Amino acid sequence: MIRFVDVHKSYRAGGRDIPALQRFNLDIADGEVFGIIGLSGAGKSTLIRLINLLERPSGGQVFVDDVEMTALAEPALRAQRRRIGMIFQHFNLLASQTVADNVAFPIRLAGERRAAVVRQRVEELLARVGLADHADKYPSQLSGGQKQRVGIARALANRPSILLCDEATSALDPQTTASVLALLAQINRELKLTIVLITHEMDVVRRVCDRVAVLDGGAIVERGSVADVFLHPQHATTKRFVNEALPEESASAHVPYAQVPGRLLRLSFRGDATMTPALGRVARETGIDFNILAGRIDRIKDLPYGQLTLAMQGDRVDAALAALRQAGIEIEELPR
Amino acid sequence: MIRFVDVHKSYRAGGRDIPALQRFNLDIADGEVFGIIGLSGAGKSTLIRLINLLERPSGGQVFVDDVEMTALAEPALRAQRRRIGMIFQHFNLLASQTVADNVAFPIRLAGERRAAVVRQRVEELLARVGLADHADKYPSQLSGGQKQRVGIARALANRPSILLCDEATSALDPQTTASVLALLAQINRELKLTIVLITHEMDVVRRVCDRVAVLDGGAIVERGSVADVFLHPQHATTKRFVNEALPEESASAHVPYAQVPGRLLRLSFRGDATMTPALGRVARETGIDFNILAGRIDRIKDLPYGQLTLAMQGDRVDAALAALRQAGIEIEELPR
Amino acid sequence: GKDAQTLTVAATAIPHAEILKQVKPILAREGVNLQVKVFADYVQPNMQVAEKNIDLNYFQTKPYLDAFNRERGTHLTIITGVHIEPFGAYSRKYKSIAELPDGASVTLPNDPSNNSRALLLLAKNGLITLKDPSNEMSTLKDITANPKHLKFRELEAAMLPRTLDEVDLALINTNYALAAGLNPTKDALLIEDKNSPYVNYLVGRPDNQNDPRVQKLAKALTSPEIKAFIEQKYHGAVLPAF
Amino acid sequence: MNLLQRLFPNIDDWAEIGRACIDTLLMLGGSMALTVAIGLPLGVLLYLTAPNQLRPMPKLYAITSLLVNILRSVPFIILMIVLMPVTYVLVGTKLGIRGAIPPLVIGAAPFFARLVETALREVQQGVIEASQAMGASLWQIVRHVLLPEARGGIFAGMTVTAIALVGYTAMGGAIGSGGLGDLAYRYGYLSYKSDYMLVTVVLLIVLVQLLQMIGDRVVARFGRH
Amino acid sequence: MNLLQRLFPNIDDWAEIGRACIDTLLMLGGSMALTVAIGLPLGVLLYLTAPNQLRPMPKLYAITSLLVNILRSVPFIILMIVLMPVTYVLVGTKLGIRGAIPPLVIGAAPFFARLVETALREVQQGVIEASQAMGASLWQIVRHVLLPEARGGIFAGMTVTAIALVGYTAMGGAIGSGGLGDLAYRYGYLSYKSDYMLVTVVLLIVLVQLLQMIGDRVVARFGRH
Ligand SMILES: Nc1ncnc2c1ncn2[C@@H]1O[C@H](COP(=O)(O)OP(=O)(O)OP(=O)(O)O)[C@@H](O)[C@H]1O
Ligand SMILES: Nc1ncnc2c1ncn2[C@@H]1O[C@H](COP(=O)(O)OP(=O)(O)OP(=O)(O)O)[C@@H](O)[C@H]1O
Ligand SMILES: [Mg+2]
Ligand SMILES: [Mg+2]
Repeated sequence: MIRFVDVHKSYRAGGRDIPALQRFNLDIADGEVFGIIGLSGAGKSTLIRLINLLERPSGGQVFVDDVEMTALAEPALRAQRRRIGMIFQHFNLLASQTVADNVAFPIRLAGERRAAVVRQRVEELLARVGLADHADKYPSQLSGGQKQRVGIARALANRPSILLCDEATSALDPQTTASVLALLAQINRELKLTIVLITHEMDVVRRVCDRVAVLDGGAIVERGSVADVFLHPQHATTKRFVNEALPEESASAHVPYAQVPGRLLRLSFRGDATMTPALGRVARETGIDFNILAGRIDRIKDLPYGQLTLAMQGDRVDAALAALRQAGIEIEELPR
Repeated sequence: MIRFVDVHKSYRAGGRDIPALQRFNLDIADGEVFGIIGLSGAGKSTLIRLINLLERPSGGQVFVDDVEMTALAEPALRAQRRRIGMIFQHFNLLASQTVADNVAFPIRLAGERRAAVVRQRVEELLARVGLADHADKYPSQLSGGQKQRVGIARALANRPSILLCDEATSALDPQTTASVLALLAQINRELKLTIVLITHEMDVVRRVCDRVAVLDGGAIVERGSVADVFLHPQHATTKRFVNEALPEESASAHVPYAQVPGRLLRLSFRGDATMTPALGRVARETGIDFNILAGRIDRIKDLPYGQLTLAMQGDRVDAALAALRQAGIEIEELPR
Repeated sequence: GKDAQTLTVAATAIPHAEILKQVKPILAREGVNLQVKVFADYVQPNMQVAEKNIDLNYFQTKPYLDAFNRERGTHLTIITGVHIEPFGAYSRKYKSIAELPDGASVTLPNDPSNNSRALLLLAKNGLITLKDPSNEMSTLKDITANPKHLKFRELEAAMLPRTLDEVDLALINTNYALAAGLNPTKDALLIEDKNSPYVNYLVGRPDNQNDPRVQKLAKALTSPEIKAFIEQKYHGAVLPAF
Repeated sequence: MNLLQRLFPNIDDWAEIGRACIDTLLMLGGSMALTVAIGLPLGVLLYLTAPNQLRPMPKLYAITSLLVNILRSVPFIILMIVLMPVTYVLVGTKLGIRGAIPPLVIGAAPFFARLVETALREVQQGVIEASQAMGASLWQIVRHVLLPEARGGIFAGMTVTAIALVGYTAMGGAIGSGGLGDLAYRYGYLSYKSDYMLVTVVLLIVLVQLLQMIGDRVVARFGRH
Repeated sequence: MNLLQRLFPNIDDWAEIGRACIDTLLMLGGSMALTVAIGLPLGVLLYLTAPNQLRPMPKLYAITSLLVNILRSVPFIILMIVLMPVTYVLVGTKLGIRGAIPPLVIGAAPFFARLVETALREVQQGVIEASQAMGASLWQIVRHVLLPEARGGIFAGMTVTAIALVGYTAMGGAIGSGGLGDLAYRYGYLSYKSDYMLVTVVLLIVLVQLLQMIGDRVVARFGRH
């Protein structure tokens, strides 16, 4: 359980206090995968760094598992920090140590002295992130994604109960991203690991996050379950992000629909896949013609959802819409 | 025009030569946006760094605009390099200089002495990447995405005729990514800028690239126009990448379709949007039921395309499939 | 000297510079402006005079000057002897030289001329035997007999008084003994007598030794006023040699 | 003045101490400026020509490195003597403050050069690469990348060098160049006047502390952000 | 031997030169080990307690810094005298090689400490942060992050310090500690036997060049990758 109470944060630069995060409250539950999204410079890294007190808040309190982090003395803070793994945006690997030693570092820090134990754990972690062959290289000899994977292995080394990921997969190709996410999801399930995750990839949010917070200019402008936030965005920023995640919107913005005949409609559903059989059935029953202009049918974590933009033509369009609504589908008519 | 002739590259590490790129030939045309994708450690950064000779090939020749880079002496190489902008995976900003001075750096390098000219150009560039307010900060005071945008502004400062982007948008949120891509696309159109672009985001490839090469284990395993490669991937690696870009595949891998009745089919089309009206019409005419399980309808650059995975039920499914094939739709039956 | 009536003299701080200071007003009455440059070492004052950067110097003994002229091919000449600083052997542990035990530790200066001067003093008092007792450049290697098995250690001259609490005997130049608060007439177990060859000379060059200004200085330095000053100020630790 | 006299009975000439302060500052200022002027390019040369660096020139590097080490090997007093003819040619005298400056500079510049070399080696490979990619010439890389990026370390090296120079000036007495260190040596070491020594040493400490403060301030201001 | 005699007519005792070599090496070895043992922790202390660093302690920093600067301000010969009682207590003599080691160490350790401080300041903020996030204690950060990451700079500092120590040993003659520098000073400067001076200076150069080569090798081996 991570809890922010009335926290705010400013940086000092050029003699002035520049606010980076406005006063906010936030709870993150145990075993949850919590996503943070927002524009570049919105304050995401600042927020995540407040959790393990890499940044001290300018005001307010931060609790981790009911321990007030902001009130801890050094040794207690260190003990808390050992339970929190962190993957850094810029990797922050020790240049003087090999890959294996970088991963062994937190294990040794935690007091493990037995070389065999350390070696075995390191080998296991490197194998997990696909770097078994690179154990003896130095960071400067690695590609960007390889460095990031070393950072991931290092963060997991001590089996933390909380994992903070600052763009942990941004330097990774989709394949590797998928396998890292699968690994995180597995640890999350098996060990009730709490994950706080900053990402720019909406696919990552959709696939692994339970809840998400949207930051804008230092304020949390929206938060909630991923399905709620992604399917019913309230704030303008969220809408723009979600549009990216559901590309029909962005596509609809570009494609000249003017020449497509019929009424422009946006259909959306979530939960059990009831829309699409309904669509075929209603079309058959009412004799309408439809043309899917853009759309995506996929899942948010385990929840199926779909959004389709289509043009509908025929005498009984209204009847068809009524039937679709009956089947639980939301319909929005788009202006032409 | 960028041309690799019989180029290969090995790194020396721990006393051994470790091959990073196997012998290959490649041409990149003027004004083209050329994407490079591949797994982490596949050799993408190495390839792009061969173009401006930040890495010297272990063998073979590199030509830029019919000039053999590998044969140039220092001053001529410098002159060529001035025409090639580069955005680095790790930003590589001057820590001792402000944001404005970092961007001004290549302008001053190129011999521009007039302070007013430099200032105006810097202001314009910073405004373009949304950092006008941060001109006087130092890199250490910036967020990750802000640093990356400084790198982008710097690479564009001298109006290069070739731009090399090593994961230029990986630290950027989708919004900012979109605006940077729009900027690059605009310069590409207006000034015939050639762009070589490494990315892990398939959306980026789809949106801006003309052609793409797929790297795997140091070899170019596939290359061609984005539409060809994305819609008809040949190589196993490409297939896995493209699957990511067209998420129905990955979804189909997870979702238990066992309980969905009917035959499992994958329909795909490209070009003018003829599939979806056909689907409704055929369903009506043949009286079949269909259920879209996953799918995406979008565009690759300006080319509409779609892929749908659906379950089809009814007496006349075969007739329906024949009719759809007639309408130009490719159909693949998936094993249950 | 640049100015016709100025004489520049290089000197060691004590007592040479102090004596020259007394001479200054006397010379001023004669219309000669005396400038004293204080040096901390023994090589530069000679080099500077030889190269005519400085007119004269006043810090050395004849054996040292002879060795210097020989080794460096200079032609510096003595003008007049002024004083002797009798070289002495001091101890904090023993009241007389007879008490000195077998195997006693002895420190002596490490610069060649003072080194030799110390050995000559020891030889003269029968503590050691030297190959050639008249050689003014004797070294430890020239010792032929050392009945008391003295253990020698060579140090920089100025350091010697500071070692008295650690060693049995130290051979110390008088200027350093004085500076360290020792009284040569009372504290020394051995001391050179007035016939020592180590008189301190005013030294110049062949081209200026007959210069009237130089002669005036030589005369002033050996005047009764200075004799009185030396005797009164140094209580026998520095003796006039004229 | 009475109090001073009681506290420091041997010091009869405070003006002498004042002059020594000025002499020290003159020597320090003169030699420091030249040390930087010579040591900085020398350090850059060492950095650039070293193996695996920007302009590897093994022979030139070996020679420069040897030369630098020779000058650092020779004890300062010997250096002063050996250099006298050179000093005379350069400044027209072997004596006094002017005569002290050539040996000070020749003694300190190689030392500073090594510190510059060390500082330059700390500059990140990435930014050098970036400037190469922008078509920067070697001179531009030195001028606009290496020196600014390493300036924290270089300023720290200047502080260390300036303080080492203060130490060297103490030996300047051998050629009559005066200064605080010489005063401390002569009155404190040779003449056993501990009050002189105390005053001069305290003044030296104040000077060094000032240099350090200025150095720290400059490093903080211009060091890495 | 005949040739040697003709080339170096004044040198009648080669064994003396051999002994001086050994003396220099003994002094250098002894004082270097202790200089590192004292200077390294001192440098770490300076780094950690400086303002805006890991354990800012302005008072402790100011005092340590002052102390370090005092020891660096005092000319070495004066330091030797002032320290004599301390030396006596520490090693039982003020003379000879043993007596030289305390002043050498006390003179060089503060100097080395400053070089260590400078090297530590070059360690990237990010890796320090990463280790803090892993719950590393201050001691663990020093031991496992700061020192390994800065080791290139620290080894370079050791080389500079060792060479400076060789320079200091030349003044050891004052207390009869011998060594090559002292021989060069006494025979070369005081007695003008230039063949002695040449031989000893060449030996010093060889020694320094060896130190530099070892230092460079170590820096290349353990420096940043
Ligand atoms: N200096 C080097 N020394 C040794 N090996 C190196 C060096 N630089 C890169 N490599 C290796 O060469 C291979 C290709 O590296 P490269 O940086 O080109 O990969 P990449 O495709 O850019 O990967 P990423 O997407 O992770 O950035 C990797 O296995 C890497 O470990
Ligand atoms: N040390 C600092 N001094 C001054 N301003 C800072 C500092 N660190 C961050 N900032 C500013 O605070 C704001 C928030 O920064 P933060 O790093 O939290 O952004 P972010 O959301 O992580 O962005 P990105 O996605 O680009 O990494 C930015 O405007 C940044 O410039
Ligand atoms: Mg960030
Ligand atoms: Mg890469």
